Amino acid sequence: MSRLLGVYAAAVYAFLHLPLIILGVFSFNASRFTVWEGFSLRWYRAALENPQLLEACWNSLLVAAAATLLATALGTLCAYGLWKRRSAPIEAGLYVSLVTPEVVMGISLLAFYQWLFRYFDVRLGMHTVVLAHVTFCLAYVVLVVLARLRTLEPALEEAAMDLGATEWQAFRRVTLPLAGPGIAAAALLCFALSFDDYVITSLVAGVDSETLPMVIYAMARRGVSPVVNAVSTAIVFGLGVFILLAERLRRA
Amino acid sequence: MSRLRSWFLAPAGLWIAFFVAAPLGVVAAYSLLTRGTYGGLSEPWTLENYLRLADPLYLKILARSFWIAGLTTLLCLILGFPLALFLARSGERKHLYLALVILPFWTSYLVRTYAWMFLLRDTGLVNTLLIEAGWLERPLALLYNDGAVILGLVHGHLPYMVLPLFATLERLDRSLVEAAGDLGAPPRETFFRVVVPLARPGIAAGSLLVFIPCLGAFLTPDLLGGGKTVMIGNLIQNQFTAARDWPFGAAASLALMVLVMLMLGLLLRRGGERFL
Amino acid sequence: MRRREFVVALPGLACRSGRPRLNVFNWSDYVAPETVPAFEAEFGVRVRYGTYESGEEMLAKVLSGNSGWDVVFPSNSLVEPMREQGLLAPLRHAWLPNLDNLEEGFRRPPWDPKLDWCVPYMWGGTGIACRREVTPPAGWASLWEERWRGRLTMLDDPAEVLGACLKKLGWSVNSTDPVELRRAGEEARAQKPLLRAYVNAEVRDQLVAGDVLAAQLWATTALQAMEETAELAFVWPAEGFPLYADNAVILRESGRVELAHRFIDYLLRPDVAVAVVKATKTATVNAKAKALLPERLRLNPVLYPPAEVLRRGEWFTALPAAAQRLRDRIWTEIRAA
Amino acid sequence: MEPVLELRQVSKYYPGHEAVKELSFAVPRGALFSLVGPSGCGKTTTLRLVAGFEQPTAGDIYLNGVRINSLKPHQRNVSTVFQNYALFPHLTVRGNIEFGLRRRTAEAERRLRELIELVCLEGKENRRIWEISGGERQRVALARSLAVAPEVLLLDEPLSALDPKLRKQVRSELRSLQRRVGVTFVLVTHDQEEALSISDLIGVMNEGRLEQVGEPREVYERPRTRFVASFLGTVNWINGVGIRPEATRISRDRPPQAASIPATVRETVFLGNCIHVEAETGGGHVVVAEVGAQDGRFERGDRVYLWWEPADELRVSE
Repeated sequence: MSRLLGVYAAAVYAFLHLPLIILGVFSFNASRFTVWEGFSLRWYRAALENPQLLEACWNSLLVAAAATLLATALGTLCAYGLWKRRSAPIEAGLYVSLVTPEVVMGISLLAFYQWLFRYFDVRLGMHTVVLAHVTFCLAYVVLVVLARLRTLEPALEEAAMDLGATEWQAFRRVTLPLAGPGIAAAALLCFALSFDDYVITSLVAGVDSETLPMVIYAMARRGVSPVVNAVSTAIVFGLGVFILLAERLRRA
Repeated sequence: MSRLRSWFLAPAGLWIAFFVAAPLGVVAAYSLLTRGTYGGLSEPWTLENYLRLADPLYLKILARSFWIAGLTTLLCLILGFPLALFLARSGERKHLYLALVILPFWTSYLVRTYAWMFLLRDTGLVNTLLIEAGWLERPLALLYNDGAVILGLVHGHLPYMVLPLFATLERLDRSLVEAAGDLGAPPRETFFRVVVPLARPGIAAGSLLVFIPCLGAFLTPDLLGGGKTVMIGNLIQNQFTAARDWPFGAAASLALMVLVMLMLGLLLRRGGERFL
Repeated sequence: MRRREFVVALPGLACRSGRPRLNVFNWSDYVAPETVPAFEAEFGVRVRYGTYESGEEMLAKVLSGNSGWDVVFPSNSLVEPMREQGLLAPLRHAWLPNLDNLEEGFRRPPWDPKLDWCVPYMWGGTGIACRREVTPPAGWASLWEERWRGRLTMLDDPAEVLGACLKKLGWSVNSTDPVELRRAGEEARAQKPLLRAYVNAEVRDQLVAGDVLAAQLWATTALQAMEETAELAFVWPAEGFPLYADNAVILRESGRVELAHRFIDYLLRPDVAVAVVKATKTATVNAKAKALLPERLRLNPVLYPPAEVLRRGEWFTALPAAAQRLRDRIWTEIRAA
Repeated sequence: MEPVLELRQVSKYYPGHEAVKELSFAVPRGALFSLVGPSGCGKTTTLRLVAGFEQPTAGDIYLNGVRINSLKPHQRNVSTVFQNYALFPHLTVRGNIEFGLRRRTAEAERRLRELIELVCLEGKENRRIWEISGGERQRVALARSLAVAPEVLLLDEPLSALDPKLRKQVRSELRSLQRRVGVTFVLVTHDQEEALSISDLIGVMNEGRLEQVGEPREVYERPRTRFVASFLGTVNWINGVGIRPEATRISRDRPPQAASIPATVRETVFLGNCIHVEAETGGGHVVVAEVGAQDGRFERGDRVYLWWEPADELRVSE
């Protein structure tokens, strides 16, 4: 039974990973076709020489960093509030944002921005993308942090207040450090979600805010190109290193 | 009693009001307007956009989306359940194995979709290998069909299924399984009569997390389906671009939202696991 | 403290300023690599150059009147709708001395006869690209033949697909007649089982690789594929075919109208236009530039179809609301079939 | 002497549930006061009211004669040892103990050393909470609470998290610690033996009400209510009077000097230092008598006589 389970799990892992591994391997192929013609870095060079790609990569990093920061902060506070006592309207709002299909969320935000633009002199751009990303990340942060808070003993905060800490000090000195792993996990999740998003971003992006997924999408639309393989592999690798580093830092 | 709590909830509450509720309100308003001559919005206010949704054509697309999303969910469950069970029982190396499930989730969804395009096209790796092995003479049409769409969706959403399942199964007391075995239940029976019923909250949560995004998916059917498949997501997106019919797109969006919320409500009422 | 500074600095980073700048939103692959940098160097400005894959995607963005873009490139059929919605700024011909370089026909195009709102940039038509190893199709009607099963693609665009069907039936690509549109829809549905997919530029590689035998395709994309392999041919369908032109327009929201004019005028320079044609393999509207093109391009029947072929072409126009809605519904029906 | 802690007519109502009803008692300075009662009797709520985690619906709480109803937990000079200790898992032993010592002064450092010594945790200051034993955790919790020099230390079931063998030992340590530091302890427990053995004063609670307050001996021997009598130990109720098993005499022969009741032995339970004999009277009552392990053997079915000294009768109000 457990033997069989292991084999099955291995097969599912293969299904999950093989496509990406193959993609990675072929990014080092000298040929642009699926025939192996030897090791080459030409597609990486091509990617590095593409200023649009580099700019988009930078934009993506900026957006993801800003969205992660904001969403994690807001979401953590919100999770704390909900942990203390439930709040039906806020939970309903979070559920709505959690189950809104991406297209619908993107379009509703675009429509909202356009409505707002009639009254304020604002333009689509980096900030509209960041705001949108925070919006779809928020519910996930609350979800993850709240799950972590639920594993904590409620008496810990009482103990802190009992020992002379104010409510804020109890949060700052006890709950926040204890929720740390959950917050870190939520931040990583935010970063990944934001860095990955195409559908919503493409709808609310404006001048100066072309992100990496948008460029990859445009490239994929123009056909399978080894440059995309190279960029994708670099992203996978880069994010992998990022996660490892984050994990290290957390452990240390 | 807690003033801090109110301060903490306020920013997120305002954010939700501003960026979730208000946009949906704008969409709701749009859905009641009329399309202008060349697109755009104009008066009069009307319910016509909602009436148009009752068209058998759109119901058919809805049914099709349900079918594809449902099949994807089922496949994710079939692939994901044993994996989650394996994870829950893998003891020491649990974290490593878990990381291996999450890792592809960290890579761009677009990249994963693209990887399938790379593998499945006529001159892709699968066909190339099969031909070189002499099993095929002409490449199989693997790309641009419902199968490819479902494959892409399953690959993209599997972690959403595995994680909640794992969370439930991990909590599931091992001794219960042993007790069932002790009472003379064969492994198969233990699985279906003890493990599966106890894992129901996880199954419900995972299914929801897979089903809802799949229902509204539009990238995957677009890229892997070759435009031959329309799901609700494509229909909605099309209204805002090619068709330039924002009011109708808005009505379709809201209808989809209501449907999804109803499903969620039903699930929560039936005692599914709360996410929050 | 440092953390706080970082947060404050973030939005600032998004708008690093200095030199005046212009925001240009164009189709992907629609300028030469040096076009924009050369303009920046010559005028001492910065250009933010973004690209889009479909005209409707661009329109959805600029509809707000606050998109931030200055110059965009709508197809001829979108110029009228955009003007109608008040999105366009009127052009000042005084700032466009190079307008005289335009070919005769593009100085009075049907979609904007006095060039009050737009300057044509590039043009092209839709035909059939096919592999040389098969008997080339004579026209659209050949694309309903069984021999293509699974190795034929049509464009992922309602106007193009229904346009081809309408032409096959002998009607105008811009038909607004519900009966004609419905008949065209039936044709398209009859053809769907033969199709591999509805795709746009993606098909290029598949044509080159031989996965696809024939494809409804824009001449410019076909020519790009033909540059890569000699195994491809391009057919201008016998029944007639649609023509389109992409036009530079200045958005009303633009606060840099003069610089925008300078940019459009710059694109009208013969040397700039020649470089663009060489890089993109798209037909220019610029008569002086055309004269400067190497023979290989100037006499290429895919890029510049001969006059007797061109006569079969028909410009896309904007459809009235009812027809547009019907066309969209038929397109949805086709895809859902 | 003025009591350090006093509750006057304190009530706490939750929607649909009255947790504490008109509770009044006073705790003298330096005493070890135990609140004892079955689970759900409101004793933990009482503790939380004193600590400030809950607000009373009615009534007043005085600390050193000052009404503290409206003070927040961190403003009250009382400190709690929680049932599961609620030690901060992200801090070390030292970090936990010095949590309440606001400033890191030399004075604070000295106090910290003192406390660590007091609870015998020298050498374990830098251990993590999960690296120490249950008994040590309890001592950390005590030291942490004592660090803020509270007027009253509140202990919520301080021994329930320990395994039974350890409990007796820790219980006497707790008592001696209390004597040494001289801080007033208010302890909540459901274990009457624990309460009887270490307290100066015991308050017995039932269904939100305080049934009786007094010294351990007094409440055990002169319970005011039937509930108090039963809760603090086994009672044989015979014809309306209560007799503790240890006061119940049993013999094979009819005792000459007193009135006695004939009965039949139903079961004998060997408890090591004594034997419990369960005998059924003619009226169908089961009476338990405690006899020494050496005092004659009784077998099932033996016909016996039960009797007691009138002075041992418990007189309850109802």
